[in-house]
Amino acid sequence: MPKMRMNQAIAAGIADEMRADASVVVLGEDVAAAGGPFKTSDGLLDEFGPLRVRDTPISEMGFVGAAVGAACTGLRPVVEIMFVEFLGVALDQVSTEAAKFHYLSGGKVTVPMVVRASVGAGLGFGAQHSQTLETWMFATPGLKLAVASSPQNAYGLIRSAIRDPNPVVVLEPRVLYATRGDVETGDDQLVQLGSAQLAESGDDVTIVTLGAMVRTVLEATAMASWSADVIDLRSLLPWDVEAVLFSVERTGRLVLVEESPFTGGWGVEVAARLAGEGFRHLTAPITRITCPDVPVPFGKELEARFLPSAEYVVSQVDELLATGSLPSPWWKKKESR
Amino acid sequence: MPKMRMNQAIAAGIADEMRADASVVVLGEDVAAAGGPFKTSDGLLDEFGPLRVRDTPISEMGFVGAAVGAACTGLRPVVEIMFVEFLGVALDQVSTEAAKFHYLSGGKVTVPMVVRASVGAGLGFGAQHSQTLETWMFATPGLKLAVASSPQNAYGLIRSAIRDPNPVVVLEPRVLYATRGDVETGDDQLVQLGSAQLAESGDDVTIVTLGAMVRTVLEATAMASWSADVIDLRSLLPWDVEAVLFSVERTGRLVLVEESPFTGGWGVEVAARLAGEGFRHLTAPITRITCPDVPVPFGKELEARFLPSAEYVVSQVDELLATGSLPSPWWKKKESR
Amino acid sequence: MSSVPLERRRALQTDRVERFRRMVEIRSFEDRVKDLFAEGIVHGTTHTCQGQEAVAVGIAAAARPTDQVTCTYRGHGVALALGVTGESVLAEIMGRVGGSVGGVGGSMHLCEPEVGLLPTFAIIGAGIPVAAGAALTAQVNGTDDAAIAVFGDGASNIGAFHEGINLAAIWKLPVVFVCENNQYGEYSRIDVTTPIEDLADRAVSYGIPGVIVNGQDPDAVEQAMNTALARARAGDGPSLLEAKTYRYAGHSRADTAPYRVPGEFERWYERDPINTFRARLIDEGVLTAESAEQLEKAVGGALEELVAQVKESPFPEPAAMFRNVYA
Amino acid sequence: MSSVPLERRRALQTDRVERFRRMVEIRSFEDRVKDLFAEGIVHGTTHTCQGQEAVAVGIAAAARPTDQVTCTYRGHGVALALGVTGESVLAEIMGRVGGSVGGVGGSMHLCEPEVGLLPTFAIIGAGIPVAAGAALTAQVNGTDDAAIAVFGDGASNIGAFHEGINLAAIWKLPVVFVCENNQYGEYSRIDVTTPIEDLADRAVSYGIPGVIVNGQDPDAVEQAMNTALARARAGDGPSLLEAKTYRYAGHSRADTAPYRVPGEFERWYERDPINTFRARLIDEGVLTAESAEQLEKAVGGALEELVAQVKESPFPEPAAMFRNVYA
Ligand SMILES: Cc1ncc(C[n+]2csc(CCOP(=O)(O)OP(=O)(O)O)c2C)c(N)n1
Ligand SMILES: Cc1ncc(C[n+]2csc(CCOP(=O)(O)OP(=O)(O)O)c2C)c(N)n1
Ligand SMILES: [Mg+2]
Ligand SMILES: [Mg+2]
Repeated sequence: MPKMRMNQAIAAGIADEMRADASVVVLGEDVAAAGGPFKTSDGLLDEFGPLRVRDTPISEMGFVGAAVGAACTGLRPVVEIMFVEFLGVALDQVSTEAAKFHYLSGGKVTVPMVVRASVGAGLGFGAQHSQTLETWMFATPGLKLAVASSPQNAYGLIRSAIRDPNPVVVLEPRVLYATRGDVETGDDQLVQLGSAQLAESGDDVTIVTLGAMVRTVLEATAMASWSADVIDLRSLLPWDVEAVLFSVERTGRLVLVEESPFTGGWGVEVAARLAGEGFRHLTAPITRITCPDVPVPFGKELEARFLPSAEYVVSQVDELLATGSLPSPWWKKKESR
Repeated sequence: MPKMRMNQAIAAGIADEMRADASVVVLGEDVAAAGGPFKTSDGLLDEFGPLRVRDTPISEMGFVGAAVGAACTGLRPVVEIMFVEFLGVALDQVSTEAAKFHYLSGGKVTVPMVVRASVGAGLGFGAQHSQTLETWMFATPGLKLAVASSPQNAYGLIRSAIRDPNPVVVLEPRVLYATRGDVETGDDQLVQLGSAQLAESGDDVTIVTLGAMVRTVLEATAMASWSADVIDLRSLLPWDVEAVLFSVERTGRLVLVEESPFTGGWGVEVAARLAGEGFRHLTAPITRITCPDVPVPFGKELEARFLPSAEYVVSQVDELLATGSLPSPWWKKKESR
Repeated sequence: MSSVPLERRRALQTDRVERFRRMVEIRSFEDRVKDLFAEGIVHGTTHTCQGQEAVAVGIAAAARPTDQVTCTYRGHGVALALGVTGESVLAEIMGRVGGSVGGVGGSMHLCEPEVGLLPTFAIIGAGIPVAAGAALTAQVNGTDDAAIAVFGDGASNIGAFHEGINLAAIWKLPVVFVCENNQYGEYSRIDVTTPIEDLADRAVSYGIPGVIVNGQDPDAVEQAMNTALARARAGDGPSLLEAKTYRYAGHSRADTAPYRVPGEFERWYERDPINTFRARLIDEGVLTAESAEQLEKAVGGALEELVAQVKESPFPEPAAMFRNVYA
Repeated sequence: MSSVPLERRRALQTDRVERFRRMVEIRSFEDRVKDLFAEGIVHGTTHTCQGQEAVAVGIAAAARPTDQVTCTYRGHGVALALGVTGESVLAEIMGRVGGSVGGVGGSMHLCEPEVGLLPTFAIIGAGIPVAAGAALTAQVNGTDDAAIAVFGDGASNIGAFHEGINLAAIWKLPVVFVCENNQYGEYSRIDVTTPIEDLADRAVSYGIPGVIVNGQDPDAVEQAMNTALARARAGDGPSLLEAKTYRYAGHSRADTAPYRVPGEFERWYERDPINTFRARLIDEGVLTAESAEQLEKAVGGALEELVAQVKESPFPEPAAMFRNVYA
């Protein structure tokens, strides 16, 4: 099986869809001649030419809006938002226009577009270039939202997103672009949007996570004295409620590991849903392992401290299992701060 | 005590702060000469003049950004966003700039600005002018977020927001602007950001809500066979965890009533937090009463159906209390759909 | 294939009496809509376009049904001009099943791909880059269709205007940007919000033609559109047209426009697009005073029938709100 | 009150040798920063401004310390020119406690209100309306201070540029918009993204002066700034200055600029701002070849001491990330 870096897997997935469907076009800042600031569209200009692969001005509202118009009229645009924060200048086109046009056209118009955005901390890009921001797009009927966690599922998710008749936002953890892994390509590798993956199975606890935290959680389980069902959601809109319920029915314990703020991070949706539909199966407090409620700090040490680490996941789950009560986050434990 | 409509109470609160502090200025579309599209700044131009009360071009990014710059340099701007959806063209200035500048200046700069936005359904404005969108701003360290539910707390919240040294977003349910109520004015009426209000007390269940749904919930409890602690959060960032915990310790049951989508609405944060810190007090599944996951439909009947009604709140809580298990939402009960 | 909207559209292409009829249809439709809201039998808000009929009809006359149009919440006139039926528009405004988008959208949300009407926009400026995107489709597919963005003077101050036109210009996309300068953005006269007199001057920022058009005259609008569309289809890129016109009604249902400059309405009314065009057609002998009067009567009668019919038509079932959320 | 940043700022106001020294300081600082990243001892990314020194120094020479400046992530040069100390900037870049914002921001985030430097912007265009807002403060308070927004050529294509300048123009705010046209936005040459040659022409859209300035010459920048600032302070509103210059380094740490047009660098280097200004000062007899060389050696020496010192300085404690989240 070929090994690829995640950015190569994404470019490969886009290329496969472009070969299969002439209506797929790629737009973004430096995605063409330079092959993408993170090389996620490397080679596309050469193979598919300047009509279908385009460098844009620095105009996120403009080119995301153009993607909406192109999608409404028959193309399948794949737009790159270099850092997810830049959706702060273009969110209207994604959430208020694209997500609602099928509805607001009485079903006469569809908007098959993909917005790809790199997310997350770990590379020292600082407070305005290191967030994940899933919740900007979460409570948005009409939109789909996926998060990649490996070269393999990045390949499958982007292909499924491009084929989907709805607007889909795909978030790509920047820190994983350089990760190499086996990537099986081809049509069988599409990842159905809304389907989670059981990354590892175990008995003591159900850990639900996504994106860059999947790796962290697997590092944690590797060194832990307990075993866990590790569920990589892969999609947030829709998300795989059944998979999580099914696991929690067995383990009775739900832990969320999120690269997001403690207040309002994406995991609260999963926790809330399980606190309702899974209530009678729960034997322990639902535990969220997140970042603290601060802007992402710069600096190797600070950033490493800011992000949930494998060791931290182990110690929090250890405490949960040992005491049966909610472990408080490190920043509330005076000593560790 | 004077009776005021909520829009008048807001104008009164802004006026009181403008009298107390010459650095308070008001910016927005048609806020000056016309007194605001919803008359929430009526009279301010006459009293405070065109230097401090300004009609802006249709440029939300421009005037919210200008408010950030004005706040960094000594003014206290109060910006009006006519419909909260319009933050989709200006979110960058609120979440990525204003909320992070105190941090990204090493504490050298503060950003005492207020962004007021009208929210919610019920007036037939359609899918792009009827959402509440709390979650666009929720997971944002550095930002404060408040939601008014009455003329009295609208008055108190806007005054506290203006005095706060941080950027504060105040959401105002549009459907309440015309509601009249007693309004006690004066400095004692400030509402501390982050403090909830126990709107009503009871024993069977804790109902946490905010904004326009407070009225709906109080209508519900008035006709219900059970009694509830009704907690009006009033602020989401920060929100009053203690008040909710304190009540749930007694009632053992938590119900959220939200004018927001089922998936990812603001209540999931409250549910998640209680499913952790309040777990051992919970005797029943945490129940969320929300809107369905669809764009806000137009039309009196459809919109009324879309919004949680008092009768619906009663029937859902009845079912929760009778069965002890989670009532499914109306749109999942085949007959009622 | 054909259909009522397409026939209504084709009727405009050659026949100037039909253009006159359409302008009259739009005027009476909008007047009637205002009344319906005043009667309080319609929910929500509405934005009517009395006084701007020549812009809508001139655009529809020049454009092909396969050209893609984005317009605003003030879109009833553009929709009717493009060929959308009065029933479809009125039923949407009144939230009935027969509405353009099934009655779940309301006055601000119309759509009819058959005649090139993309979903109308309730967010200022949002339709401008979207039109550029529709033009991108034509460019990528190698058709010679074009796109048209219709928006207001106030919209020329929002970022999407700048980004959308710049993008279209650098890519030489086949699109025509039509700014309906009706002198007001909501309750603010343009001079309160905009530091220049002629918005067409903003074309300089993009190196494209900027043309001032008499928005009171459907012939003038048609001619300017023909030139801009020919340029677009030839691959020479976008143009910015500023149609100077005037909004007779208030901004929206409730607004009585107390802020109007005294005498301004009267000055514009002297150049009323319907009166002017009627006079011209009579001069040309295409119409007589009598035939014009009959035509106007007929339009009025048909409208009353339409209103009665739509009033009787059904509302959507609750289940309708769950349709078309996802494709 | 006084302080090192203020003194460094005042030094520029009259003394042209100090301006030369500052340009040399910026050049060597940026070269050294690139090396530090290359050595891999610094985390994250950085954007240096070699070749653009004259713009930064010309602005700082013309502006008052009480004027408010917004600039970008490519802001080391502007910060140093305004008076921020090399220690403050380098320590921030290296994430040390002594950094401009305490080491939690990094290369893109500097701030020094003492000399009018507002937080620098990592989001394209965001600083443009913010500068208008700082000018609003001056206008409301009735001071005759002004604001200055420094941004790139690529930023002139984003909505915030359009909205911020339009707002400043209609309100006649005392602000100067300085576009550093260094020919590239990231890896794209300006002609790939922008349909016009001179960005100063965009002033037409706002009815304000649009002036092309030789960005290679600190005297030319200073003079243009003086004119624009005088206009602003007089209440006549904003100006748009386009400083034509060139970015010697790649866009950011990793970029070797393979996309550069052959010969372009060489052509611009013939007009290198430091070489040109040195020659002029020697002509004028203000400097001699020897004194210039000594000055440059001295700057280099001081920089090495600075680097050594900052390398030894402490990193913030974890607790630092919890400070200044809320005021
Ligand atoms: C982004 C955004 N800001 C504000 C509004 C509120 N709004 C609706 S119509 C309107 C005035 C628009 O004026 P103009 O562009 O001249 O169009 P007109 O209404 O005159 O046709 C405004 C401010 C909006 N819909 N979207
Ligand atoms: C809204 C937004 N879009 C994209 C980026 C990524 N980005 C950072 S610098 C840059 C190029 C800016 O070019 P220019 O404005 O000419 O400034 P320069 O870097 O040349 O100084 C881009 C696209 C960003 N920071 N913000
Ligand atoms: Mg207008
Ligand atoms: Mg540049």
